Amino acid sequence: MTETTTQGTARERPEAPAGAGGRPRGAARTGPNKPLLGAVGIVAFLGMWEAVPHLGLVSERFLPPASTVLAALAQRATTPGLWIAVGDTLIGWGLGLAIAFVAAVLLGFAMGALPRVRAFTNSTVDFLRPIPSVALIPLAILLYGTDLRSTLLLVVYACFWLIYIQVLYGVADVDPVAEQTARSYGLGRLARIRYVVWPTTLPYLMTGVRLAAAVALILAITAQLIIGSPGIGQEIAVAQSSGAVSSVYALIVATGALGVLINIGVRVLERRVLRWHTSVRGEATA
Amino acid sequence: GSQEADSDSGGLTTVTAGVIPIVDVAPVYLGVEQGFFEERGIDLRLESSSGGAAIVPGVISGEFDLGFSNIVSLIVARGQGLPLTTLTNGVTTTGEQGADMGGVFVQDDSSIQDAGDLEGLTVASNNLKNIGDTTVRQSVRVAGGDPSSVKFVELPFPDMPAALDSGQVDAVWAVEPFASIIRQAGHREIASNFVDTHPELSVAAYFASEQRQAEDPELFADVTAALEESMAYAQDNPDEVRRTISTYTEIDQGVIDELVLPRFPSEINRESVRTLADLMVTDGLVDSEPDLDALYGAKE
Amino acid sequence: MLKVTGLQKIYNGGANAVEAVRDLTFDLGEGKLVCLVGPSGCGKTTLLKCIAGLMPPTSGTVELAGQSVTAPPPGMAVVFQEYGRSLFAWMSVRANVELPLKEKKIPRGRRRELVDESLEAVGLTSFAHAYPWQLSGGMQQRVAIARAIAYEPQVLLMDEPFAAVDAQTRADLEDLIRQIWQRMGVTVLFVTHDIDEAVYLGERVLVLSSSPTVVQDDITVDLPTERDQLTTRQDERFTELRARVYAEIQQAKKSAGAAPTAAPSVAH
Amino acid sequence: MLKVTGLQKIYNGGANAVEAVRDLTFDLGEGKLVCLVGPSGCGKTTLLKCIAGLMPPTSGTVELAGQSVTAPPPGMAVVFQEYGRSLFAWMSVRANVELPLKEKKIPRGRRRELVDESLEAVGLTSFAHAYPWQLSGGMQQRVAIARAIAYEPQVLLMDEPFAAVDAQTRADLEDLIRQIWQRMGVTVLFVTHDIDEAVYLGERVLVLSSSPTVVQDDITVDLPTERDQLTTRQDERFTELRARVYAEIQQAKKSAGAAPTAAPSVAH
Amino acid sequence: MRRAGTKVLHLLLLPALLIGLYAYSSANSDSYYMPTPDLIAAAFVELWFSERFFVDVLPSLARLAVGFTLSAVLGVGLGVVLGLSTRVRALFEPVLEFLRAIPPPVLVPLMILLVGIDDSMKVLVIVSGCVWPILLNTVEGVRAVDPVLADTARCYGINGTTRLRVLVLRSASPQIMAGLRLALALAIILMVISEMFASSSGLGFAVVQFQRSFAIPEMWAGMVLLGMIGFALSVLFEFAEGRVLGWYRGLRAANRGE
Ligand SMILES: Nc1ncnc2c1ncn2[C@@H]1O[C@H](COP(=O)(O)OP(=O)(O)OP(=O)(O)O)[C@@H](O)[C@H]1O
Ligand SMILES: Nc1ncnc2c1ncn2[C@@H]1O[C@H](COP(=O)(O)OP(=O)(O)OP(=O)(O)O)[C@@H](O)[C@H]1O
Ligand SMILES: O=[N+]([O-])[O-]
Ligand SMILES: [Mg+2]
Ligand SMILES: [Mg+2]
Repeated sequence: MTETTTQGTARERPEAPAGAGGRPRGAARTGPNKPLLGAVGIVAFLGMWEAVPHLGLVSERFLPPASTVLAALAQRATTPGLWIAVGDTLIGWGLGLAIAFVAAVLLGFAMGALPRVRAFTNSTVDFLRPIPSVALIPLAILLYGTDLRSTLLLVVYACFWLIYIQVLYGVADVDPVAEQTARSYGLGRLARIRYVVWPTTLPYLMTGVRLAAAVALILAITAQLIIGSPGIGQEIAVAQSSGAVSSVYALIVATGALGVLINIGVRVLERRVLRWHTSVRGEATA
Repeated sequence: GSQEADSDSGGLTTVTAGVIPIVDVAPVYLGVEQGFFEERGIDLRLESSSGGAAIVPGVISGEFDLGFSNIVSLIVARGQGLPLTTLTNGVTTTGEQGADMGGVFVQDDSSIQDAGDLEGLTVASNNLKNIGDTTVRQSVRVAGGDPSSVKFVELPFPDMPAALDSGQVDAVWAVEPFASIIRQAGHREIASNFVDTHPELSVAAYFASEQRQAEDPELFADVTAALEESMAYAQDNPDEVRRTISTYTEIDQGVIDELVLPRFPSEINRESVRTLADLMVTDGLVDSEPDLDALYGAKE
Repeated sequence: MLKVTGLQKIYNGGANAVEAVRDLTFDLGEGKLVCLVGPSGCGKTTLLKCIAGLMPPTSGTVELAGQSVTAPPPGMAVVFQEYGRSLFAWMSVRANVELPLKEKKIPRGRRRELVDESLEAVGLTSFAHAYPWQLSGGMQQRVAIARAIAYEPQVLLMDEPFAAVDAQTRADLEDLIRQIWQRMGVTVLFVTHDIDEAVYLGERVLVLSSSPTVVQDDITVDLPTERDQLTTRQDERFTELRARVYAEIQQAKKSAGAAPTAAPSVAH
Repeated sequence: MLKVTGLQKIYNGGANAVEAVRDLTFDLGEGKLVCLVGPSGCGKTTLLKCIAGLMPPTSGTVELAGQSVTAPPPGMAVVFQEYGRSLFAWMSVRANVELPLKEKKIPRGRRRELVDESLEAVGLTSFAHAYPWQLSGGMQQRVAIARAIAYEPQVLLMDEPFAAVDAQTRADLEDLIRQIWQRMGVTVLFVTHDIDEAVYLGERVLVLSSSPTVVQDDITVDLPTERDQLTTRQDERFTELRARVYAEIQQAKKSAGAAPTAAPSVAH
Repeated sequence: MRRAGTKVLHLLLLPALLIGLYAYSSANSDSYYMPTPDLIAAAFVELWFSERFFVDVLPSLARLAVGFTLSAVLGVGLGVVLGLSTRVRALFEPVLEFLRAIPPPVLVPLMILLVGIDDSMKVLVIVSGCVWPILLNTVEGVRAVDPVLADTARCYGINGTTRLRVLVLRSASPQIMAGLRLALALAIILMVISEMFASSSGLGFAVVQFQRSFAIPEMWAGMVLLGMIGFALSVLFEFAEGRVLGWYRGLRAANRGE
């Protein structure tokens, strides 16, 4: 803690300490190492996982070592079944996330711009948010059966709130001086949303998207798990009810890997759209 | 949902069944393979689901034309006024003590010797207020114990081996393939709760909604006949059953070979269900005497 | 053109109220250039925001061209005292200057011209593609000025717009403002704390008292219209006016000092 | 006391680099008061941040009391140019001033005294309980100043600290700084764009060139130590020095203007 | 008086409309899964105005409280560490993203292995899901600390925990509060999910149990209670947020001349 506090300001980080030759060293040191560090983290994690069953902390029957699970995953990856399941899951994920995103952003900005209307919706929103998606499964089946729309209903319901709340907080974060500048230069409501409110909200929105991307994945899989529509979740359900422990973990690893890939995507996007923001520009060179 | 049974190009009528990917539904997989459904102009599509929570609303909404569920869930659903009736039996206990497709297991070195010793202890069951705890209570009762003192916790079957192994529960009620997995891990079976309840106990059944059946009685007659033929085939060809299981589950071959298969009579044993229903009343699963005739429908 | 009548503004920060402006009345003809000076915290920014229609006054009215101001009127440009925060961090310098022009639906070609000219005028041509946070304080302030002049407003409100630039640049920018004012006939209200600047720039200098604020004095600057950094500032009349404004401000501050209880309490 | 040697700073904003400061070398004895002037964007703030140990220079070194500066040295206070953003919005004025003293483990009683005195000195006693955002620009700047002087630093770095206050307040604050400097023997580096102020305040004035920056001139202010707003500014030597600094700055700007390609490109 | 009236209107108008709409459509539908509001209300009264409230609801709320608190501490703590250091973040982010993407239900077996089947497992399920919004928002909030302010703190020797307290946490607090608000609703959802495993009582257990035994009015009554708990907690949260972010709201309102 003390180490990071004495040297950790956003602005200072990218700058290189003076080398003897005066050449900036920082870029070379933090830049390419970032993915490497991430890989180190993953390897350490796998190492721990490998060790736990080998040390007998947990029986191998219930938590197979990482090597076994990865081997099972590699073996599965050679069959089309896994990829079809991944594809099915990603379709539910992507569609659900997209619908939730559009709905939440539109509504979030509308409510941000219309505080009077928003006052009427608060109680309902707070009431509806804690209703678990999983409890809606029978309703989803009743409405849409076991097809994609059921999964979508659950994904959208859970993700919508995440993004919506983030947008509301983001909209509230607009710097009044920036807002006043825009107003005094005659920027209309839409223009202010586009040029002032939207960029201010973006960091909040990006966090919302990162959160929702994982939740969408979770619910797509949970829905498949419980409803039985095709996808990774269904494969997990079959493996679970067969007592095929390595297969279950292999599928979990596949899920987690999807999560990691999705996050990489969002991070790349973030570096593009938020390059002006303190959180990103401080690390621009890194 | 397929409110109207669709006809596909081969002139077959598509029928959708909601099933759970477990040993119990092997007969329908076999029946499809053997062409028992196709012979009757039926293209049976099997959709796997996690359990009754998804299958029952699926059948109610017309998403599934028929489904598979344990008897107790069906009795409860019927008692709540859901218009469901049974088509055929699903699985029946082997009736052999110590060699049934499900049982109560304890750690090998446990001091528990029979179900009577479960008094005051914790037993895991996949669902509470369902067939598991009801029949296990009966085992306790039969062994002279006080069933009301047994504490049940809900635990999915796949988590039971680990929970038992680590001593987090005193006993588990598990069915195949977990029963075999638990046996292979060296744990001990202390009771066959289905057998204790009734040696001919009908554990699960195939069912459909009254409305669907009324709309298309001939189709359902054909479905029922095909189901019956499938069950008979499964009953006669246990090796075939074991072979099929590997096609729709991921159960380890070593476990498949050891599985205790249930019996597959196509007729529901009504006496056994009566017994079960009475136990449900005793244990407070239902408030009033279930109307079993309504569950069987007006077919006979 | 601009008519402020009986303007009062009380900030209602929670339970405690601060009367920033008590009673301001003045008017400003079309195409006039008036400088506003007054002690720190006397309410200059508050007044400007009320005039810009960004803040409703507690009582009193602001009229622009006969219309009561309740929202920012069209054709008005404002340079904010908080120049840094008034630039959009997510846009390049160029985009910051161009945005209001886009909103004004000025055709692309003309827009380009206006942006180039105004950036040139404030000496930031080579920084057009930088982000505001890559600029020094003075440079940021000049971006805000460039944005205002590119807008070609009828009314220009400037709140200490040269506070962050060096003396030489400041002189250049002063001349730039006078030149634009003369060429385009724009009405300018210019807040500054630099007395020389007020006298050099304005046709009139309004001196505000300490908070709660009233108009302490209204001084007409009877210097020739053609002004020049060297000769004007050496003019005797300039020195006289300068001294008068200085005395007024000291007066304004003293009266506040004499009655320290008049200082608003923002305790809570 | 303070020794800057061959300081160079290149900002690395993405692909394009901006050489803000090229090569600065100077030193500053203990207890000296030196003013730094230079054109807008020439790198004064950059230099200050390097001296404060907030930013590593690209090459060259900064030494304070014989120690190489790599992190903010203890006993140093800084008044930032972006005064508004350097105040903690979630703390009252009083808490803002008091916070560094708490960190310095100054006993409560003494702390109270220091805070009261410094708020009094900048004329903000009655706003002690207000939040910074309830203050005018000039008042916010004075809070930042109060925080620096309450801290009783050995080294005081100030970046255009009086940019937002009115002329009268400015004169008062100038005298305040000189008085503190004389009384406490603190070493002061003072950035300003007001040439009169630089000459009035400093013992020496360092003039920086346009970016990429070098030291353009180093002028010793040989005015008497006892200075006074009226008499000193009327002193002939004052006018001479003033003119010299002015000429230097114009020189600095001109050389930049003559070579516009020297202006760093921040494009990307 | 008038103000209170408006407040009540804000609070109740939309819910009343929605209930009316639901009443209308459920009365016109014979769907078994959509009982009329009066049935739900009757079930609600019968269920929760009984000792069940103490047996099922209170223990659930206790676990919820513990889970949420732990998530907050963990999320903010870890978030600060990750937010302050690019390198630590680079090291941990992939692993955290990996864990974040895994549905809590499939992690339960592992949790049972690691912590058993008692309350601590349920709390862990809650934490495993609701730590993320707090963590992510904290990281982003900390990353966005104003550099001028950070420099100011460094110059005045404000380090260590003081720096955390007065600079990092405070300036990240708007974003942290956004995370906490999301986590609050998630905690309720996860409470339900956690009680789907190794349970024999609890509000979540009850709702799932009703669902499985086709006691549909009771199931809806359980959901209504969940919603009410969510609403009540969010009112509490709003109050707490008002205190924590008082400066922030004032700051945002200030320049609007309020
Ligand atoms: N949001 C606010 N809440 C409460 N009081 C405020 C607020 N904004 C300004 N004030 C008070 O109003 C008074 C006038 O402020 P204003 O910013 O208009 O002064 P100013 O003349 O522009 O000063 P300066 O020259 O320092 O910029 C000050 O006393 C200030 O404390
Ligand atoms: N973060 C940054 N990224 C890139 N370039 C920067 C950054 N900060 C400053 N610069 C550049 O460095 C140069 C010097 O900036 P600096 O802020 O030091 O100037 P200054 O002398 O303080 O000017 P002013 O008097 O206007 O405050 C400018 O050209 C500026 O564009
Ligand atoms: O809504 N969820 O069930 O996560
Ligand atoms: Mg002001
Ligand atoms: Mg500067």
